[in-house]
Amino acid sequence: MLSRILVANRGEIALRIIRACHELGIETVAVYSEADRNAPYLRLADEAICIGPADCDQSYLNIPRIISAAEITNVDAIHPGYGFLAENTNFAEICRDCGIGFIGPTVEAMRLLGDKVEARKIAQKAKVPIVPGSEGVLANEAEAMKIANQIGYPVIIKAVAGGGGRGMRVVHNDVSLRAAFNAAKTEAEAAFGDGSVYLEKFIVEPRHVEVQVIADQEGNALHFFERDCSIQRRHQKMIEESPCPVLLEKDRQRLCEAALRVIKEAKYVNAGTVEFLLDKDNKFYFIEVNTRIQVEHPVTEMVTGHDLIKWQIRIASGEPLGMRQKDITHHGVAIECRINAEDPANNFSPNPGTITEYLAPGGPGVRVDTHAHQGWTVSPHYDSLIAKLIVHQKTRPEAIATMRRALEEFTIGPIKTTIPACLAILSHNLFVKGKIDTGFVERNF
Amino acid sequence: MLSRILVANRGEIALRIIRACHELGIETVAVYSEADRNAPYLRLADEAICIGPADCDQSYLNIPRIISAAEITNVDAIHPGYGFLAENTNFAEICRDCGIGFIGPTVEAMRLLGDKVEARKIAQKAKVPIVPGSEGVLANEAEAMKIANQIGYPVIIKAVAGGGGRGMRVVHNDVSLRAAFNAAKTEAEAAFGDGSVYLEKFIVEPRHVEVQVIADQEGNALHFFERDCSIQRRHQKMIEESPCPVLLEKDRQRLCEAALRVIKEAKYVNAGTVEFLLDKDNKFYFIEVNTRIQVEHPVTEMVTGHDLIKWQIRIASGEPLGMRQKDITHHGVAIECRINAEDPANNFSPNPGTITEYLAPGGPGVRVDTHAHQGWTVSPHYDSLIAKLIVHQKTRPEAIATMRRALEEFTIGPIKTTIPACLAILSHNLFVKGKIDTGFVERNF
Amino acid sequence: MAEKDADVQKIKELIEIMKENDLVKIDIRHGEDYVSLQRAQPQLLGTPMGPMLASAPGVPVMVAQTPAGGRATGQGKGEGLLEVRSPIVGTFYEAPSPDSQPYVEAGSHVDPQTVVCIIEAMKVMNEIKAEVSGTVVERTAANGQAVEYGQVLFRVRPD
Amino acid sequence: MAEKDADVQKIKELIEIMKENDLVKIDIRHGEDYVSLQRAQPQLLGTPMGPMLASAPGVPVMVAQTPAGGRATGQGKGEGLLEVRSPIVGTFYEAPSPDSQPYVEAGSHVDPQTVVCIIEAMKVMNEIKAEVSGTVVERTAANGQAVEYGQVLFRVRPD
Repeated sequence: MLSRILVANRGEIALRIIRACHELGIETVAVYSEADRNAPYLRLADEAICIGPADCDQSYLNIPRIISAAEITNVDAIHPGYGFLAENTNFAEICRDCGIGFIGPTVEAMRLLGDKVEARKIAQKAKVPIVPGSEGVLANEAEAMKIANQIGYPVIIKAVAGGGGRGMRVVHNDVSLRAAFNAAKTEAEAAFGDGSVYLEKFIVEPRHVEVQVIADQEGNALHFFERDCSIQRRHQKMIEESPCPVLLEKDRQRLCEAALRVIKEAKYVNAGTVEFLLDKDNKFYFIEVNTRIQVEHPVTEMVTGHDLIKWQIRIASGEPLGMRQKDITHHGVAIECRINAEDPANNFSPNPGTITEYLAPGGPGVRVDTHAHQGWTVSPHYDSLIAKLIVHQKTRPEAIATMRRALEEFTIGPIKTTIPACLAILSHNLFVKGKIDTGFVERNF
Repeated sequence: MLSRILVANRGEIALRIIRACHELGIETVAVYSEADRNAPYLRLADEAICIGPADCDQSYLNIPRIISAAEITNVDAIHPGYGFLAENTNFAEICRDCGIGFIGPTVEAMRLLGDKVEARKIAQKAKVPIVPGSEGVLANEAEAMKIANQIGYPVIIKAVAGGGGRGMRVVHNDVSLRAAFNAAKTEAEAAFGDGSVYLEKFIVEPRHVEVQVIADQEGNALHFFERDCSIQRRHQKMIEESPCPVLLEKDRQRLCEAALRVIKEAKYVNAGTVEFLLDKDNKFYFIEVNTRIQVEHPVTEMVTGHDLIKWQIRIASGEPLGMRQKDITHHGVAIECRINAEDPANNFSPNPGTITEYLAPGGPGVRVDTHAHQGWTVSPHYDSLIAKLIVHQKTRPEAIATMRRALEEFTIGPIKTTIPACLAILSHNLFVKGKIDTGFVERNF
Repeated sequence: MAEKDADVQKIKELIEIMKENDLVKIDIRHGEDYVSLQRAQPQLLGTPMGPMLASAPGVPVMVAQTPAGGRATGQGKGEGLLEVRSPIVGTFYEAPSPDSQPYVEAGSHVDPQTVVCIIEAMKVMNEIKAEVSGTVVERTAANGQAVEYGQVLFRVRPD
Repeated sequence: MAEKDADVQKIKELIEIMKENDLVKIDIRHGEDYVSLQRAQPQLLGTPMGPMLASAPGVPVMVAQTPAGGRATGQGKGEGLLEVRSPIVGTFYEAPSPDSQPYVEAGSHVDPQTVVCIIEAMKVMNEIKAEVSGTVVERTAANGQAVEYGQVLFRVRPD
């Protein structure tokens, strides 16, 4: 087992990783920027080291500083959390070159799956349905139009290097395709320094369903069932749940097995998430693989009883999974709400500031993952996630009832948060019925 | 279902009941003394009503004021929580006479089981082993000595009306019996206004094991397995866990079935706890029945997945249990630490004051039941419990690891709490091995 | 000396004003003179519900937020009035029976032994005495209304 | 003298008033005279670890709690000294090689361009410049020691 790990992240996920290490008896080194100097979670690490000023580029995103911190503190490995350097192939490669373990997949798997066109090829090899579309980068507008007419409108244009909705365009006919093709290329070029775009059939009102997988270094891979993350606003997930409320058991089986085929085809190691779109007929289409732990991993932990961060560490330590697929079962329903420091009344713009009122919910069925507390200042330098509120109950109606009461209890002020927005969604008739898709929030709020 | 409930309690258990009602869609009325005026949990109730000054006798223990509050707020029923009026037969009777539901057992069952001599008779009728002893109140010293010699020393003298260790004496021979008999009578008279005492065989280094039961109004009774509450200091429980780590499955079965026989013999309704001593050979002896929900009920909730407060309310609403014993299963291990505002360095004397530093633990496997927060003032008027920290994991070693890290995270200051004492116990070799009994704390700390 | 005492006295007065009105900061400038006082930001305790909670659906509110003392009467807010507060929880009645005249009305003179109302609790009619002397200015509870412990029932202008 | 005592007395009184009333700030100006008192906001942030945590077994501690600025140097605590702080994370070396003389020692005069040490990060030897002028008073990092961002390396008395 690894004996000393550097946590190359901040906030709730840094605390989450420190907690897991603590329970496993592993020493931790926390790194922090000057903005996070007073964070109480730093006191829970065995060592905490300042790596730079508040600006991410000079701290949490600064590879030399993090590697140097790892070297001077003699750690075996680095856990990158999510965001920041978690999907940075270059960082993983430097870790390897410096003889420091990277708690995540191999450099090769990251590189392969980080390229969405390559990832689609992997899925096809694994006989996993993908959204029909161009078999790679579109050379020009003419090719785009030809393929769009083959697969039929509506189609969506996406950046190869993309994410977060940038470089995306949905088009419904030849005329709009012309304008959108160039606009998407320009946007992708500006956002990612890479103007390559591809094209897919646009699935109408799909659900976003993703499968959690873990693979060990011996080639064993197991899934931990799915999460439904359809409650999104501008491609940012707001609420996640497990299991997906509309999947029948046999569909769930097929979906999860498909995810495992992709993972095995990519020779993947450690925790990863295979993302799918689910259409109205419950047919699923592979989208991509996230090569890291995800924000919403706790819902999977609640329904399966497995600590995914501990599994990441065990796998990185060389331990085998040592169990079979049938040993992993799911019980009840878990829902997570992301509590962000954002003002829903002001178009969800970030709302940094000092929290002077803070009361967290508790009691049965409630889990809170947060680094926030009364007196904590939400910095404008980092993302606005301040807490994850997770509930677990026997049934979905009970989980919704518990989440509602927990949201109503949760008091954070004077900064504005997404608590009222989450409460409004949890109270919506269609959410209660499970009739949601990725457009639900934009259509109804 | 009941539609409006008055919560005749304060602090964490009042909040716990309000949470359960909220999830069930039941309105709540909170009552509070002037000392609790600013408690945030009052805002979670649909109505909150001041019933008197800080002094319990004029507020939480004042039956006319509570009944009057129930009448003017038009509630269907009163939930008494634990402590205060929860085991007050007179209060339950007045509720009945006023046509207000009492969420608890019948007056008859409370009266029967509240008398320890009667309770022993019930157990004997139910063929449940009791600690050998006098078959009722001891008439005089001579009778005490005769029985002590029959069953053999050591024996323990206890107050019939007793609790909390008052009026108890362990004696090892005729000489000490003489002194102890009168001392116990005098203490019992002073503490409870009733000098009746009885005598039992003193079990050496026993575990305190109790079985959670729930019975409905149709006579169905189910158990929810046992809790081991051997970690006590002066008969006050500090740490509880479920399951009992030394019970084999067949012993567990026998114990739980014995508890159900007592409950059925007493024609008991609603939630109750049957307490036993477990000797070194895993033989159990009935002690008494607690006719209320207990502080440590969350450990049972964690391992069984059942919300016991919701069951209390359903049963009081006239609903049947509607399930079978085999439908109730237990998974993993749960441990609860009681966090009291006490100074372990100063003989655990209460340590009231304002909490200016407060950081609660969170993350996987952690549940916190508390009404405390940064800025909360622990009043000298009430008991010193400020939080219950509960963990749930697959195995006992994992549960201990999670509890340790959660205790280490839990920051409450500047008042002194039992956190360091709990941490010391959790780190003790014998606790880790499960080799504990009710004398463990006094012997080792 | 005198100046110093004056300062301290003035500051004490200002603090009273701050407390009564829940101010966190006062700045006063008189030509060259300047006084600034700042109190700790109010903690959560005692603050009204945050706007988030208030706007959330299904969130309950408290009844009767009126601050309560014991049975003791006290100064009304800056008006020099005394308060008669409920010593128990129950239902307020202004008169001994529905057909009777109210015990007291605005303008009635009361002394400490004057019965001012009845509060019914558990079917018992409890006569409540004024415990102060003066002239009733207003009744602050409605006939038949539920009142909590410490709730103000009457305001009385002292003799 | 007497005036000073009166001041001290007044300040003590003001502090009492602040404590009693939970004030965090008082500013008073009387013409030329000016008094400003400020108490810490009672906050969790920045408070040292609670005694409970400190006494609990297995609880970790932070290394290098020294507050860090950027590369900028600043005033030493009340001593009028400037600080040379580490602009990166790495290993501190006082000399270019084990056999060499240290770049600077107590008493050395430095100007902004003077190299004062090397910090090794990822096998790269980074020469660190003083960025201030003055005389080195002390070195606060040990040769071969790991230093974090913003850690004070030298204190310098300005010219």
